[in-house]
Amino acid sequence: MLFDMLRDPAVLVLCAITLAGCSGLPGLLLRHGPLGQRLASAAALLSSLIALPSLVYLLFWRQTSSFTLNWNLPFGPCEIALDPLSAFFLIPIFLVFPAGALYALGYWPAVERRASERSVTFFYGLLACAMALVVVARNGALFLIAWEVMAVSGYFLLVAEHAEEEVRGAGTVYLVASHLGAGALMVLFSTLFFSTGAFQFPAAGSLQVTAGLSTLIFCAALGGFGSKAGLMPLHIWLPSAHANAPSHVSALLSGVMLKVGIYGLLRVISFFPHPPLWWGALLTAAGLTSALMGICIASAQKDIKRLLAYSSIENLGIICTGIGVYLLAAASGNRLLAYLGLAAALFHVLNHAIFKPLLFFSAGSVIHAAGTRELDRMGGLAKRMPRTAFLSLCGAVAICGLPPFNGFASEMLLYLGFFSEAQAGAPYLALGAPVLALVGGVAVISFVKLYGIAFLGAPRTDGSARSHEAPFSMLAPMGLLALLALAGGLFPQLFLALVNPALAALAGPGADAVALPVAPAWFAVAGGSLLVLSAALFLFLKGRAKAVPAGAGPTWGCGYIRPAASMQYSGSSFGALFGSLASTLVRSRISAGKVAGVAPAATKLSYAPEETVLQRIVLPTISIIGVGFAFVRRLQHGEVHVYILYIFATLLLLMLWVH
Amino acid sequence: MNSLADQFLVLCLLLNFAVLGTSRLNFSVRSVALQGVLLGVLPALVHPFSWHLAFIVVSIVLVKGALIPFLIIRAIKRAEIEREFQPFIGYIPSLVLGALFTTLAFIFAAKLPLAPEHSGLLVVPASLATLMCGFLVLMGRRKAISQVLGYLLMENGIFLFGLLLADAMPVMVEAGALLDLLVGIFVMGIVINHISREFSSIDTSRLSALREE
Amino acid sequence: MMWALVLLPLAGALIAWLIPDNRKRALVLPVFALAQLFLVGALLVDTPPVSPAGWIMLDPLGKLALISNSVLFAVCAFYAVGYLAYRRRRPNRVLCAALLVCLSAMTLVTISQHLGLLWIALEATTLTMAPLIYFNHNARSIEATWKYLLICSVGIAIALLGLFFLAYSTIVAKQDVTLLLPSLISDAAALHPGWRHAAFIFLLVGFGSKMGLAPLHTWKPDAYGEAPGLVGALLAGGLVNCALLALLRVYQIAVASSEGAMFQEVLLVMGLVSMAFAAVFMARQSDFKRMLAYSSVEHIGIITVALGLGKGALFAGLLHMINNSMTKGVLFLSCGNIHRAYNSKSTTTVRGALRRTPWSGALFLAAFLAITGSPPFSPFVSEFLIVSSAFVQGNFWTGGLFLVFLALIFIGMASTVLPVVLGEVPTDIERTRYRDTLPTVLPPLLLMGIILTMGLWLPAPLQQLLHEAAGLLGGGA
Amino acid sequence: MIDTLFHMVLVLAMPPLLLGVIGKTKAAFAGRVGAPFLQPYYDLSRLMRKGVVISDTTTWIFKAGPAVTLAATLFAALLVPLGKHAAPVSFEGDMILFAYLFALGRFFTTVAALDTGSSFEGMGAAREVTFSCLAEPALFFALITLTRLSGTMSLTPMLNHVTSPVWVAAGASLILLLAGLFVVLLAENCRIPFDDPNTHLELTMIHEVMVLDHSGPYFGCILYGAALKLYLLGALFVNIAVPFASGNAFVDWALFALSMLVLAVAIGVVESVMARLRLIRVPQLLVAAMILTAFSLVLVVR
Repeated sequence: MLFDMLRDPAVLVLCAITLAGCSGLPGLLLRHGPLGQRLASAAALLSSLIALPSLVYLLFWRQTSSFTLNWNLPFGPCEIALDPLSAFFLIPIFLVFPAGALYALGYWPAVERRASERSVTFFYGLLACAMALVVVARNGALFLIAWEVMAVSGYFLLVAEHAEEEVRGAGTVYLVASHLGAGALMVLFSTLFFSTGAFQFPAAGSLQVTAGLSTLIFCAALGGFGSKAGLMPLHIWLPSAHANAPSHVSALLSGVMLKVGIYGLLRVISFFPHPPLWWGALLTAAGLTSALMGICIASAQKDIKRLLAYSSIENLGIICTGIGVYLLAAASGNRLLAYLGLAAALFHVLNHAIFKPLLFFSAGSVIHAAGTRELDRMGGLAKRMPRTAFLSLCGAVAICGLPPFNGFASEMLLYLGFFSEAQAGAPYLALGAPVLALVGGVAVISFVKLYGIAFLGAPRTDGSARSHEAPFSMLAPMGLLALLALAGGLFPQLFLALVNPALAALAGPGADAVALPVAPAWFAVAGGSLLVLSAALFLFLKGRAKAVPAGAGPTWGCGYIRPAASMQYSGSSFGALFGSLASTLVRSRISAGKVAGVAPAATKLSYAPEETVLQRIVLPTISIIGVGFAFVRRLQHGEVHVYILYIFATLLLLMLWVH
Repeated sequence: MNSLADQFLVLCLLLNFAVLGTSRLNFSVRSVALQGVLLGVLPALVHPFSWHLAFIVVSIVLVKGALIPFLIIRAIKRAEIEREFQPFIGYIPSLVLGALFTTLAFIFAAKLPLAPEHSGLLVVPASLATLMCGFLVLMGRRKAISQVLGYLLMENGIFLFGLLLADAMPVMVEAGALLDLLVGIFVMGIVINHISREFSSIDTSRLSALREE
Repeated sequence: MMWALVLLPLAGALIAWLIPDNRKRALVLPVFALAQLFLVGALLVDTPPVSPAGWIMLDPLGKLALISNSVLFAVCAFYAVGYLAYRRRRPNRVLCAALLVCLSAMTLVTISQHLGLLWIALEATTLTMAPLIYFNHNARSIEATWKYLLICSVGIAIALLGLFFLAYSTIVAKQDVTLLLPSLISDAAALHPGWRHAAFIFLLVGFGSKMGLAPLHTWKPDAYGEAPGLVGALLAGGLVNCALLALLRVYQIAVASSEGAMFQEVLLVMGLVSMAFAAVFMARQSDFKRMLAYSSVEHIGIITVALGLGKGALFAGLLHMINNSMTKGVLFLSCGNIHRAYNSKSTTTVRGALRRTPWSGALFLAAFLAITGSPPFSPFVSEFLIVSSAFVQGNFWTGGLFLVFLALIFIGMASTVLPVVLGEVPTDIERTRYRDTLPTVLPPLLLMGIILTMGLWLPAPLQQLLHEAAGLLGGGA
Repeated sequence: MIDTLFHMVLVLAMPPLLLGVIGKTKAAFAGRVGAPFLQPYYDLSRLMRKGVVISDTTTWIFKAGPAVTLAATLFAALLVPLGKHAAPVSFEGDMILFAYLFALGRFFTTVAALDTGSSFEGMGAAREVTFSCLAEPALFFALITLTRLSGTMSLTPMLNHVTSPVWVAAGASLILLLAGLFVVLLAENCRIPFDDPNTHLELTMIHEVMVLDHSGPYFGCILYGAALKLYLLGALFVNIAVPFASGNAFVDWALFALSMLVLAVAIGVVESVMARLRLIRVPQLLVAAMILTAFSLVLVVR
């Protein structure tokens, strides 16, 4: 009986989810030593070993299994189901979760981080479990519970180092934002309840409601899921949260949790038989805006993790654009475009879940080694940590969408969508292509900056000069992810095989039976020959260099006699040129000391990119509201006779109202 | 008989104004006490005699007319205050507002029908007016003692209404009213003692440390 | 049996009063609280029928309030032992006795079916709370006590007048004068509308000021802020429920009078206004105990909104009544510990509670999340049910406003609680003796366990009870 | 097959010649004799034999930079048709790969520049990435216009589609497009007015300053790659600008080679008559190019 059940892959997946949730429990009980953390990592690996094959099996055979859990909360039956869409979104979870757990062994070791390790390990497992539950839940209340557990675990992970003011601030903003998002979701599920009479999710394409209601549902979903996915301008919590969390947590937050927002959006859209055209237009516009703004702001960052966080906004923008394109195409009956848009979005979901954790891991290793998050204080790390540097290079190239890595494959699909629309009657959608190209260009700026400033050149501080290579437990997950990134770029059909079932689940059966305009083999040809050609040239040049007389010396300083490491181009100066061009989008605060006199004293110039939406809009609004509130708060002035006046006035008013 | 009761009620209303219009605490206390005594006697006028009634009348007259005034005047003496200075609502405005509220009470009472056996009585308007004057004192005075007096006025108003129910209701409600009065005033008295010990004054405007900045 | 429920604590109070020793006296509290809790358990299993005169009966509504009051009191009683151990020099005779008298009065409120009796019991709770609030014997606490006493007395007096109106409306309707609940309910439709309306409003304002509906809540921040944490817990979790129960009785009559809609509308507005007030006052609150007081206003508002919505929301509102009691218990007890550890309740001094008092800090944080409606704690269940039933009734504005206020309150509360709990302990603060110990941490931990359990698994008997109680309020299962 | 052979030969052999022609043109304008046409070939062969000096600061990335960049450019060379012939590699969407291969090259060039730790090279790298990211949208607008005109998403059919009838039908649009592309061509290849490949005044340079530290074969590799890039973008330009096809393959090859030389002369003329722009004007010109190509799209769509 039990054995039979365990042969069902869906049951196995559920077991894996439970295992993930419990992974931190032994650590809570075992008070000291690294055993708890090791057990947790082992459990994470095991859960992923159970889950991933099962998920691939489920996707491959396009199976849907549903279960009804036994609960007695007054929200109707607690249904959970694993359809291809859920299975698809579970893959990133079970990919990044064990990778991060493994990484944590070296990055957040129990021995050194005694104060926070146990809670971090526990909530890390709980976060993965909650995210998985969100994805499989088919009951609005269960969904919300899992959603909030996810958000709160994220919070506790985020404030692991709460002794620091910045971490606390980031945590508060995150918590408030996710709570507001959950409020929007409450509206969403309540409205769904109003429409269907139950908390269970309606079957795909079965929700028939009036236009007003569907607008409300869509807007609530966009508010709730969009803020989780970090769409501009709902992204305010994201940069500081991802920057201040421990890096393996940032990897999970950025690589997976944001995708859960995308999942929610897709799930809600799937309820509607005919999503209106404007949803697609709105999502496309929002996606492109997020992508462009996100990457422009990223290029100005000087905190390595904040840069990665803004790049997450960019990538989520690209995903959202894909969804928007799909909706536009579905509303206008263009099957090829629908396929390309949705496939690009889903493919990019996978891709981003591969290279973003890779980059966060490498950022973690860098921070671990150099002891700072500021790019301008790093430099020269490639010499001291060559393996990390190599893997980070793979990540950086992949995230810029350059061949031969996976980012290129998914962006290619989106480009094809845009270009194919150029031939249609109203080719406005094709205008997305230049925007995407601009985004790609700025991404190159950002990641050349990140990689070049952090890893290359000479060390700018003692900390980065004393850095050391990361241990195997940190390198192994990175290596795996880099390999996957390359595989996705060379053989996109492998990833598309996972994408297609989910796509069919969303867009209806047969939607994936579209012939791709470009044969996937071309990716392998192009990428492969690129790799071979590069390697050949590299070896050739190396050979030539060996054959000719060679010398070594300091970098040519253009005649300057005493070059110093601090004279190198810094990250801030690298981004400043583009920043000056995009100054309307990217604001930064530059504070400089005075320079006066013949022999001016030493002074400092500091440069801080601003969180424009947060600091220019949200915080001022809150403080204006605060002033208004302070005005009302005078009502409670301590004079008891006036308090009695309130009672009397209430009595009179109510009497007048009633009569 | 009913006309006599009505005259008593009018007297009660006038006493309200006496309390509203004076700054001397002793006078206020006596006015409230007198009102209490009048109220105590009223049931005897409206309802036929019974031992139950007699008990109520006597106990009310004792409590409202003697015990409470005694307690309060003792508190006044101990705290050495005689007058209410700088009331929150001045005396003239208090009187005007009192008149306004009394009118309101009459208008309001006209909308509420009485049972046939009570028709023609001024009980409801008098009760509402006394209640509102009590509120007015509570809202307009700063001294804790004045506020207790305001509370007493309110209680008088409520008790006045209770008269309508005196023969119909079980003894419990009246006992409740009495209990409330007694215990309420008693506890307030204790607290006032503590206040005067703590602040060496019973000016409640000093009692405004607890507030939102 | 029923009378034993009331008399047992009274006996305890007497014993407590007679015991001369400060430390031994404190032990009376848990003993009698437990005994009373067992008695309650027994009565729940085997509920006696209505008393001969019809004054005393334990109906589902009463049961709910009784359960939450008794559980909360028992927890607080255990806490009191640990708490008083830290305050040996302060005489606790009055405190112990008054606590038990208060329990007795609260119990009487829950079992009385006669509105007059209920009113007297409620008045008794008001009065017995006064010395408890004054426990600290300083200028601030006397001020708080005075305000509490004056405002609640005025409120309760108004409620008395409301009761008189109700009784008189039966006279006008030419019926037997009575304040017995069953007969009022059965004859509600026949009562004279003018008097009935007036009665409802007076009762609402009267009980509302006791419950702390804005703008009648003005005593709350002062009293909650100055009372010991333990008393705060009882005020916010116990007394409020008693006043609420009184309001529920009125609600029963209002619904039966076929004019429930009007009353519900008033309740809805009052509830939303309370939430709005709480939202405004919780922003930038620098005193975390006062913040809890406003949180209490908020949750009373939430329950009132649920009552105003009626139908499906009633179940949720009643559930929220219990959830609120339990969560407020955790909040007040843990924040009392923090207060003791820092000897301050200002957020400028109190920082890093998670370091200084790890358990209390964690409990405070968890209870904050719970009270703001984060799963997997039980207030989420009730709050979400209320929101969804607002939407299901097509009352989108109410649902929307409700959520907006919740959001504002969350922001306000988070910006007060999080700095208190997280971060480093300031170095320049006064040293105190307080450290987290089992007696002061276990009671709130127990309550937290209840909240967590109920958030994941609502016991079937409780659901049954809630459904029955909601049925009494006109919201069929 | 023979076409592919021709393609390979032209692409591999001809690029340095363009540099020679440009140099000669400029010399002629300056009234000098100038270096021979084949001077770039001599330079390259000499560089391949020269010794290498490598900075201590650098890592393997410094050496990989030129290799990867050249590899990417070489693969891009397979995608562009030369004249009205088919490119050796052609598939739907290859123009996106084409653009992204250049981006890949840029990534590695700039990273290699940062590897030296020189502030000058960092400056050059920052300028390079910034300016080319502005040139990118212009290229894509042009590609969309061409896609719309030709109805295909592959470079070969797209460019071969541009024939005289198309010029007659959409001449205005194509002129705008060519103007935009020409700006892109100059910007991407760091010609005057964007950059001066001949000066070595570090503060005003873009591309040259990034490769200051490369020497010997590595530098040769970079020079060759730059010439190839110029050649490829030039081919793109010429394919649109010269919409004639005789039908005879050999004549067409000759026509193409000739047009490329003419283009080189044109570039030389531009370089001779114009001054280098101030750095802050560069983005404005690039945005102007973007607007030109965008207008060409508007004209086509209208």
